[in-house]
Amino acid sequence: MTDNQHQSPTQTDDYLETMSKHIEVLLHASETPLTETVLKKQLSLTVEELTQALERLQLRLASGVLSLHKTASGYRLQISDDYSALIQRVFPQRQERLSQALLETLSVIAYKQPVTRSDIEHVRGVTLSSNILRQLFDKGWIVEEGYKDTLGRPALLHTTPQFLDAFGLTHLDELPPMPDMEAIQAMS
Amino acid sequence: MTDNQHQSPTQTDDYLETMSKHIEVLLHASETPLTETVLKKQLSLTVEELTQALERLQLRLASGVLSLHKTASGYRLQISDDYSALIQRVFPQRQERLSQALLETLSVIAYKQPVTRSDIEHVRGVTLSSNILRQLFDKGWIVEEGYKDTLGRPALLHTTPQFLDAFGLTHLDELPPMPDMEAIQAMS
Amino acid sequence: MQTSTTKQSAALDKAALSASTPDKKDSTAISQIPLRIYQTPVQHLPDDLYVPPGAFAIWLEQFAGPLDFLLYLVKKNNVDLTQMPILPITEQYLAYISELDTEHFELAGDYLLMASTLIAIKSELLLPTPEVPSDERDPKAELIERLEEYAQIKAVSQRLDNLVRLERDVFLAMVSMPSTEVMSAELPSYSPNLLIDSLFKMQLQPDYQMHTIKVDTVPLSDRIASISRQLSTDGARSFYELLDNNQGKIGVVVSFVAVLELIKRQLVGVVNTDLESRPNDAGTDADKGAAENDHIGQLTLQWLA
Repeated sequence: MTDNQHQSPTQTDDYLETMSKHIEVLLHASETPLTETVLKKQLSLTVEELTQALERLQLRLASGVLSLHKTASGYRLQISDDYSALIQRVFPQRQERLSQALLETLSVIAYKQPVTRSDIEHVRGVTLSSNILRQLFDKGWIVEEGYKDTLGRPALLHTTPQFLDAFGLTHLDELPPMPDMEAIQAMS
Repeated sequence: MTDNQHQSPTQTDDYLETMSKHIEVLLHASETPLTETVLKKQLSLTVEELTQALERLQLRLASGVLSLHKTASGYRLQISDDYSALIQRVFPQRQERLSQALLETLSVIAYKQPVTRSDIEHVRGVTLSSNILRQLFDKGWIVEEGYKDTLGRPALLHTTPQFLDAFGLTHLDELPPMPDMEAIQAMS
Repeated sequence: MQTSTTKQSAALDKAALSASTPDKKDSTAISQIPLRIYQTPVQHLPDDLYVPPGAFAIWLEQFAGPLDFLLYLVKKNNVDLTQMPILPITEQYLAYISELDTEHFELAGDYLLMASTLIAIKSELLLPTPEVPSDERDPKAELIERLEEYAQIKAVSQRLDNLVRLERDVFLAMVSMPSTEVMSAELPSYSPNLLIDSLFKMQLQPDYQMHTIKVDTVPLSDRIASISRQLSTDGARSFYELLDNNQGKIGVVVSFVAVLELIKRQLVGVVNTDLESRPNDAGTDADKGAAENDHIGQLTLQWLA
């Protein structure tokens, strides 16, 4: 069951069980997902031990209602999908709708990053409302990083790992493909 | 095991297990503790069923790191107290920084107790903000005890055993020696 | 396609919309049905979209902007985007925009800008075109390009919205921390020196007229307070002993400024030490050389107050 040569199997067993509980505690207590590096460092685990402890955690969670989820910025605990309908029924206020204007702005940033505010205005043909940008900043989905080397040195906008986390992506490559023009013609 | 007369024991068993999971989901998804009334209503449970489902939930949680906690405003899930040391170690930023104004006020009370509010104002040379006193009372570091026998009989402030705990002291004698403040003031 | 239809039907009175959809071949048939829009009986519907007075701005708000609105017009005319007949579309666009009243300036700006673009393209098309210099962009082609780019972004934003999203489709598990009594028992305690330091700071407000270090990672007032506390308790210390190893280089600089400030206020004095009296100075010549370059570190400071 274990390939650790220094400890008896039961000792390792107990140890891994404890570590899997410590991981569970840290994931619950943390406000952000935790990376493997952080978990290994904080709990003094080897790669092998971490993998095994995470497996045990997953196994233990399976009897309950939570699931271990690996996102762009690390591991997090979330309520299993099976119960989403129940949550949506009882807590309708937790179901957040995003406006078309916000989604379009976010899409321009996500697909064309880095972009300036005026890039977004050009693509959408509308003055960018500061309200929409503020919402995106508040959610931590976008950041300003660097400047475009043009007149006024406007700030460049990028998406963040939290954006990927929120949309269940681990990498920007996983964004839905941009439809080509024929597909758009067919749609309209 | 069950006293429900309409359903076979195994059916009831499954039903209660499902309900205990639904309770777990709602507690994980709710921003506030949930009362028995809300749980019964949202999951269409009888008092008897709710009690049994909560028992099952408690049993299932025992193998993990969470515990079912009944507070004045209802049930909530919280990380078991056993793990508080781990959380404090990994997320030490939970210790807050104390403001200079708060520390000065606290020092005056600690070194010159018992003092009145106006004593503090006299030493610090500024009006005492009620917000700072409120914070010190909230932390349980100071109490009002007795009155000064002067005009208006103002209340006297003292430090508490919690104050000593928070600063790692066992007795007021262990406070670092007070410098000669008047000498310093005279020179600078 | 589905979403844009629902969007418009939500914005418009249903009857008005059904009359406006291009696939409705016979709009006169509708006028047989008794219709009421905003309590007003409607006798006959115009050929084009019917817009109740004042509702136009509200209806327009359902579009994400003039490009979105243009896309709608292209679709309504049932034409290929790349073959967009600029003249009729411009006419329709302007007809709608003329409904925009001054009450909706904030909405109007972007739409009027597009209107001017359309008019510019239209007049260019109507005028007999001389030889167009090859380096000049064709404004119609540019507009179609923008429309295409916008259509792509619109489509992709809907795909993005279809992804499984946190806090809409899946939910984070929330739990409470262990009980506060237990948690606070685990808190590392505050240092009692904080109290004394606060009293020093209260008396020794740094003179902010002198140069202060911009990066306040090590606040000067903190250093002045803790150096005063150490010297007043111990009498004398070397500059080295007054440093806090955790504060790094900036800590050394701020400590030095703090000492200067305390010397200026005559709270601290420098004990005159010569080479002979220095402790641990019996080393090699190399050691001696290093030590001689390090007078400041070896300076002994004394509390005078």
